[in-house]
Amino acid sequence: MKELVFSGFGGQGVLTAGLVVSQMAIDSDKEVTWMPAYGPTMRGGTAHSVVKFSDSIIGSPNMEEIDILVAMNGPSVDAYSSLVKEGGYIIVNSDIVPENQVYPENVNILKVPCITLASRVSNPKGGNLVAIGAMIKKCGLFEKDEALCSMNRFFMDKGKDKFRELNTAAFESGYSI
Amino acid sequence: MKELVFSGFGGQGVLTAGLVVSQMAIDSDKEVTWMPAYGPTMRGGTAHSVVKFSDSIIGSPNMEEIDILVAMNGPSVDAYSSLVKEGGYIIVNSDIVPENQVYPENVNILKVPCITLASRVSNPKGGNLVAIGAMIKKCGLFEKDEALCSMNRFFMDKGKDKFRELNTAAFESGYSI
Amino acid sequence: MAKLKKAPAVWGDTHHPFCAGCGHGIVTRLIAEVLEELGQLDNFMFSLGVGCSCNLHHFFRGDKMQCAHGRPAAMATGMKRVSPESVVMTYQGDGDAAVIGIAETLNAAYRNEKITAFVINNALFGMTGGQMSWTTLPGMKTKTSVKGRDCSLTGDPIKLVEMISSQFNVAYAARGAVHTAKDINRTRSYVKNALESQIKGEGYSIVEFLAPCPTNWGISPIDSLKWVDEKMLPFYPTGEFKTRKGD
Amino acid sequence: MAKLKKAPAVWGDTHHPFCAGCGHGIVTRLIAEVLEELGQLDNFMFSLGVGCSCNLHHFFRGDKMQCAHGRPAAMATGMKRVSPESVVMTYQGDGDAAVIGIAETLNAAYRNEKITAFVINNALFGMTGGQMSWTTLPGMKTKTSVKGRDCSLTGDPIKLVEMISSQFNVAYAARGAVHTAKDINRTRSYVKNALESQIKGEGYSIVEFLAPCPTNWGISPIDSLKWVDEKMLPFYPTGEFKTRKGD
Amino acid sequence: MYKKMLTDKIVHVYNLIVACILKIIRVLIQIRLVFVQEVLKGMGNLIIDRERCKGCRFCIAACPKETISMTDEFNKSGYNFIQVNRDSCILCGICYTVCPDGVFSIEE
Amino acid sequence: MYKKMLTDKIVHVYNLIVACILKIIRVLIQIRLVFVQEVLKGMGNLIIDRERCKGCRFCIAACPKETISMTDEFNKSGYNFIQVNRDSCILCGICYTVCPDGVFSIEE
Amino acid sequence: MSTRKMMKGNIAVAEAAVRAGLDFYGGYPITPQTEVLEHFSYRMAQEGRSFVQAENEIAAINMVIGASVCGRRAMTSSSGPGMALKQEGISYAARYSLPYVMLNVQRWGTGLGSLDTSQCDYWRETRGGGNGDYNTIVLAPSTVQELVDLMYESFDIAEKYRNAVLILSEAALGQMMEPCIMPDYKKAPKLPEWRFDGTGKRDHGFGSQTDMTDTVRKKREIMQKNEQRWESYMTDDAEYIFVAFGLPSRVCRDAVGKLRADGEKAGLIRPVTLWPFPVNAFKEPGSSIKGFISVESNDLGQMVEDVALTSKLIFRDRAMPVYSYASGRALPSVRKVVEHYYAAKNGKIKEVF
Amino acid sequence: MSTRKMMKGNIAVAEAAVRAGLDFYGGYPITPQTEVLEHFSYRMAQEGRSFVQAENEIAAINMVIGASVCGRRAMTSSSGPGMALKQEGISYAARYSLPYVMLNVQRWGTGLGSLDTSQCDYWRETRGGGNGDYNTIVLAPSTVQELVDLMYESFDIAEKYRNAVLILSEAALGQMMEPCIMPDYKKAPKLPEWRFDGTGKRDHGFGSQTDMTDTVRKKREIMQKNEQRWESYMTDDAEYIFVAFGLPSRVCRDAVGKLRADGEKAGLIRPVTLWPFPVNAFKEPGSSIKGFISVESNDLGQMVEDVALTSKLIFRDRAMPVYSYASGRALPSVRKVVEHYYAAKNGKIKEVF
Ligand SMILES: Cc1ncc(C[n+]2csc(CCOP(=O)(O)OP(=O)(O)O)c2C)c(N)n1
Ligand SMILES: Cc1ncc(C[n+]2csc(CCOP(=O)(O)OP(=O)(O)O)c2C)c(N)n1
Ligand code: SF4
Ligand code: SF4
Ligand code: SF4
Ligand code: SF4
Ligand code: SF4
Ligand code: SF4
Ligand SMILES: [Mg+2]
Ligand SMILES: [Mg+2]
Repeated sequence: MKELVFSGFGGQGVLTAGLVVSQMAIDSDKEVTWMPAYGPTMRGGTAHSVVKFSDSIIGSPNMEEIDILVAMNGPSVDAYSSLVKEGGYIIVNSDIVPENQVYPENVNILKVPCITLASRVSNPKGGNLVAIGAMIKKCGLFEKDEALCSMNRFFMDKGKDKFRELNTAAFESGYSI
Repeated sequence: MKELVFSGFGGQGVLTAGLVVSQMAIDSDKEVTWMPAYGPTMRGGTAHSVVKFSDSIIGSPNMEEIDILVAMNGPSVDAYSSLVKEGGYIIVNSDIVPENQVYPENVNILKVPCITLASRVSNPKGGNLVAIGAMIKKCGLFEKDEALCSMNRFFMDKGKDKFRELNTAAFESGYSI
Repeated sequence: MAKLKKAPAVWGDTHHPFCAGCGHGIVTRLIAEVLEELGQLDNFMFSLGVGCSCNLHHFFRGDKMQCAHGRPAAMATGMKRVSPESVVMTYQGDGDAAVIGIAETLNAAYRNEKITAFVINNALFGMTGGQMSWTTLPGMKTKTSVKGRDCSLTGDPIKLVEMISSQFNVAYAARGAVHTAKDINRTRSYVKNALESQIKGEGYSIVEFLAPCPTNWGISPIDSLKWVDEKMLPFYPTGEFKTRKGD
Repeated sequence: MAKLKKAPAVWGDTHHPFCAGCGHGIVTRLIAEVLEELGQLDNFMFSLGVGCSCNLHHFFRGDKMQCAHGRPAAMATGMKRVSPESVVMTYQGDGDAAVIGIAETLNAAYRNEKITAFVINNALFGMTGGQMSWTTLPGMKTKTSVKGRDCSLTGDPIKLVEMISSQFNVAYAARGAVHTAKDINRTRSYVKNALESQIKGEGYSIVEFLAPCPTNWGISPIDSLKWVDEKMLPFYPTGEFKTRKGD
Repeated sequence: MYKKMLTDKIVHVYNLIVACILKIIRVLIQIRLVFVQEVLKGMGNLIIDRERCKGCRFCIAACPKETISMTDEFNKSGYNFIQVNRDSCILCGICYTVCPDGVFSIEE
Repeated sequence: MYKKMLTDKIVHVYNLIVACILKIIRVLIQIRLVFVQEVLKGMGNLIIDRERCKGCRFCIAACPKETISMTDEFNKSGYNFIQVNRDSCILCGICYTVCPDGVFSIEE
Repeated sequence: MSTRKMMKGNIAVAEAAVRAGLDFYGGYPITPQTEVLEHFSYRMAQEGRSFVQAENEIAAINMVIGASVCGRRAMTSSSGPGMALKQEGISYAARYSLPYVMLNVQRWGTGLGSLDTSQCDYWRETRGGGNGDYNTIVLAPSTVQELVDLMYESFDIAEKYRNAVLILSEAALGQMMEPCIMPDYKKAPKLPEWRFDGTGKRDHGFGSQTDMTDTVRKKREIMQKNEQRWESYMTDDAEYIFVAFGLPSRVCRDAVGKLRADGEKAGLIRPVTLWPFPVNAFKEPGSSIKGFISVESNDLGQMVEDVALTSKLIFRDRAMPVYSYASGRALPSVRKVVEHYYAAKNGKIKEVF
Repeated sequence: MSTRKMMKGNIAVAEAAVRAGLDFYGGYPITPQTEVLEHFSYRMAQEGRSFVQAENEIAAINMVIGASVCGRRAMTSSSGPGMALKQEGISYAARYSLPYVMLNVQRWGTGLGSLDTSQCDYWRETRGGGNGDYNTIVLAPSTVQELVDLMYESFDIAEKYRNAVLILSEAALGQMMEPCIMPDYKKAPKLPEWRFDGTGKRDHGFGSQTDMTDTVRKKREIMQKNEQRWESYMTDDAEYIFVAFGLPSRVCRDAVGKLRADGEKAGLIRPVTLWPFPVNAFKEPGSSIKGFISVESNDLGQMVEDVALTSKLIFRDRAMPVYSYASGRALPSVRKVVEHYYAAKNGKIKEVF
């Protein structure tokens, strides 16, 4: 079983990121659970989603012991890094998370300038996909091609196929870090 | 403990009769419980009240085993006479209860033409008090003077002292049956 | 020999249990007559309020559901939405429709729900023994306004039909009285117009009835007719407040 | 140097959490200013509706009680009856006051209860994410009217202030907008008149505010001002509908 | 629900019995009705069901011919009921209209 | 209820501590306010609290002198905030009136 | 004895509330509770206090909340369906730890129900029909005098714990009359520190939501510890003990008398608090005890679950059979109760727990 | 596997109701249930069925009653305070034995509460918050697929017994997404004989009030006999068995896995029906059983009472300790559940019953 957490400000696409990865898992015939943080409508604040996938039935849908934390801002690192397993990963959006951010020991840190990279491929809102690309490269989980394919299928199902190239570019730029 | 039931049509004063006797009991320093039949407003139908009094604490306020049933109409006899104890009493308003009414055995029946007697003393609505008078005479329970005094106090407390003489006359005519 | 006028057949074999002189008697007869006239005797449903209205269970044949106090308009909505071909009516007291049920009553009118509301206004809570209702007249004595209703404390009585006809886009709204033969006949036409309006699919219709309640008013039936005439009518004018004629 | 104009002190140290461009910001400021002007900063209580109104807990100093959805008028009644010297206000959304709470809102008006109701009308249920309210404009898209509100199914929107001022003997009723400086200033005077009317003991007062909700309208704050002007104002006219001036 | 739990057979028999009982009750009631109805002879076919009367006197007040009056008898429900002087009745039907209890019927 | 369960003594000490903490917090907030407020120099004493700004642009649209514009900076809550060109400001206060977030203050 | 007066339960309990210093009453008529509201409708005015005949039961409970948060003694009353409508408000009041009093004059039945006397709201009142976790103190009087006494004390209890107190009356208890002594007017208590007074400067003690889990747990513990009330009758050497409250407990008392006269070792525990359930009462009987019989006037047997839970808690070494006699739509009769005793004793009925 | 699609619990359950043949939906928005209503708002129109956004929750349940009495499949949904408002209507529907379905997407807290996931309405839904004696069948799904499956079946169950069925969901279950397979549209069932059709000629089977006592007793008996559902996990040789439903049951499942890996004999009973409570599940474990631990995400521990009552019923020869772990305003974590296991085993926490 793998436990992934995507966390950041509202608007950084952390819920979508979780869903994209869920699609990869479901396409690999795995059991999946995606759990968002939810609340009243108002804008702002932080958000996160938890994704678990496994070959067998999934118990707790809760954050328990994180394999991979994708932290799109500093408060996310503060809040959840202590839950990351020894040997687990933290993918950090280094455009926003300050240099002096403190991390737990025995955990792999991967700093990715998500916004910069996304902007470079003309997809300034694609920082979440950059992070996913980097995560797939670094942590395995899924074959690159399959992952890309699932990602694009996800957006296609949402009627957003027209962004396919931009999204692919964002993913690739993360993957090639 | 004594258990008395006053029963008849709505308007025959069976609730009041129960309260008058309750007053007698309370004036003799007894424990008393008065339980009415109650329901929605609409007119008509039958009514009854159960009075229990005792020197000690009163358990069930319900009709259980009746010592004295005052039945102002036929349906009341039908409904409750089977609950009257052996050796108990049924005071019957013979103006309304038909001659061929059936009664249980081993029970004392006293037929009182309540309305006739009450009308005779110019108190046509006083049939209930006639019945009480007859009951006190026949069954004892309270001294006549005390009973009368309690009855009059009861109506006085209700602001109906002006009917004292009429009420007394009704009681007396029942008592002297 | 055919009977020209007779107690309606849907009244059933058991005689209704309303008090002597109660306005509910006339109102239920009018509804029964009109249902028959419109050929709907096999095609109606009642959503019954709590109050003396509950008595319909005892004598009025047909599909009748006892609703929670004040909510008949909501229940009727559920009935009508799944039975659009049936005539769906509420039958409720003033307390039921205009006090505890004011939200549901107004909201059915607001949605212009295709139901007919019959509201029997006896200016108090009858079944519970005569407490003040929002329709109780100024100065009127009830069990909870023993010195007479003091509107400076309780507010002024509300006028349901006026409120509904002026604030909502409903199909039909009228108020009738049932204390004289003339009023009864006129009120019968309101009942008919209301039900026809529903059958035509125009929308929400309501008829309020000024109905005597001698028992809780504490007067004789005959005096209760006078009371309707002298006290209620000046305060609660009768007539049609809203129709779709010419719409 | 004295500050002539500044964020009101009762707003407290924590900044309010309303969205960018939300009308609640202006409304709460106006209320705060008027309370200060009337010397009531130490003498008021809020009965808060459920909706974005709940946010007052986070920044508006003073006695505030969270009421059940729709019932603030009832809770305020309890407060006022035992605290007749205090200024008692409800603060509620249109959904709270005019949908689920219509009974309690109208009944406080009916009793002419000496409270002031502030109703923030953003034409939908804001806090729950933008469902249709009874104030949603015809044709307007919401989460439960995705093709635009079809009034033939849902009924026409209701006009709370018109209903209250025409049907009940209340002291004061007005509707104001907060999308231009001029409207804001005029609306401020309504708030003042309403609260003064309560302080004078005249009875029930209500002010409805047409307030932008850019978040749920799905447009930019600036566009939301235009929307108020072009869509809401024609449907919901502003002004004073009832005063006791000259009474 | 409970019916469903019975076999269809039982349901059928049950329904038959119920139908029978209902029919018998109706006949009995019919007999009672005839019994209590005073068919007014002569020109007028005004029928009154005294068992329904609750003595409210609305008809007495409304009759244009002052044809109706109170008896001093009581019906089974304990109410004083009315009587009609058939000689002066014009069959106008007003009594039917104002009676809350469906006491009157008019035949042709 | 809980307080009543403590002795009066404890309540007193507790209250004192709470009061102290509140005071300290207020002072800290005061310092922050001064820090973030740009006191506009010159003739106009228009003060803006950029930390409150949510970037709705109402003030920009309303200012009769077109004196207000957006910066491209973000405040701590993540909002783009505004700036004022003090030269053209006439201190009319309209920005104060239309701002939903109490960003503006005007001093004399 | 001169002040003993026959009083109807509903009137007596309302008058007791007036004497206890009730400041605000909000309610809506419903039989068999209506006399309570009617009494307040003129008595509160006489005393210069507030009475509102509310538009519905929901408004009534919310008015009571408004008055209570201002530190005033406030109450509402109703029956069956009317109490159902108050559940949301009760939950809100619990969130803010508001003290106030409710009176439920129970009537029998689901839906509209009937006017028959009943104890069919036991589950709802003891378990909470509102959303979330909270406890209401439930007091169950069995005589008119006890109605008066418990009502008179109820506000003090409510204020002590900042908790709702519900007096669980019954249709017949509200309608019957018994002699009772009406207490004097209570001295008005000091207004509580935490109240709303318009200044916004008081600590209302509402706590944050985060505290609530702890708060309700602590409140439960302390109320369970302090407030258990009951009356035991001939339990010392009893083999079978009836557990009954309110009017059925009086029937059971008579039944115990009858059974003892027949040489049977019957006893009675009468819970006065239904919540907290008087667990301690079950520690009193001697080792002779062979089983408990819960006697209730409702359809399904509701309190029997608390009797069973308590038996499980107290009797650890052996299975303690718990029987149920639910009398349905009427009070049980002495005869029937006695029958159930023998049926339990002779294995004619099976224990339900 | 091609039809597996990630779906949000709230959407999935609503769509399942549409597929099950829902004719009428009446409801009022409330988070975290709103997506359910939103889904119906356009889907019901697409299918030519009826949807009403009601003025309040009371109207909603009464609309549902109106549709149900006409023999149509009808449902409503809500959360915390909204469900509180429906209690009177639920009691009325019980009086007339109407079949219909409710969905409560539970949120934590008394009063307004919060949007946090919770199981704090257990008592109310299993004991009834309306007046009088009645039972509601309560189904507790733990995955999105099970939400779908139970909703799909619920109308059949409701109609079989002419009884209300309540699906007790949780905020997090409504908000989370899992792959699920959506069933086909159900063939429209025959309209029931007892329905209102305007003729007034059908026997509605409402029974008289006098029958009700018997009716609710019989219904209880038969539903208890037929409808107990549960899932057992490693209970055969277990010494301590968690009892948990909904999402906490999934946490406990993980905990059992962890504990078994450590050589501990842990097990899990997951009630799927909360009413009738799956008493039979407790007959399965072997004689190794030493105690039950009820794990719930609420403040006071509510289901633990049913666990205790059931233990008392099943284990007659010895005291069977029942422990409670109520996780408050959040789901329990696997770590905490494991801790409670050891605490119970090692006597660090006391049994509550
Ligand atoms: C929720 C609820 N509250 C209160 C009652 C008690 N109740 C029954 S009828 C009634 C008033 C009826 O008045 P109205 O609707 O005017 O009918 P009427 O009897 O006057 O015809 C009341 C308050 C109830 N049954 N349910
Ligand atoms: C009894 C109940 N039903 C539903 C809700 C959910 N709810 C919370 S706020 C709200 C609507 C708010 O709309 P409105 O009053 O217009 O306020 P806004 O957020 O738009 O300012 C709803 C339906 C609730 N909290 N309680
Ligand atoms: S109480 Fe009034 S309304 Fe009810 S039946 Fe009697 S007269 Fe009619
Ligand atoms: S959702 Fe709308 S009403 Fe609520 S705070 Fe945001 S803009 Fe304001
Ligand atoms: S029909 Fe006319 S005339 Fe004859 S009794 Fe009736 S009202 Fe009088
Ligand atoms: S109107 Fe009808 S009920 Fe009244 S007295 Fe005449 S016949 Fe009898
Ligand atoms: S005070 Fe007037 S001129 Fe100056 S910035 Fe504000 S709106 Fe513009
Ligand atoms: S109006 Fe206020 S919040 Fe909006 S942009 Fe201007 S200063 Fe910022
Ligand atoms: Mg009425
Ligand atoms: Mg709104």
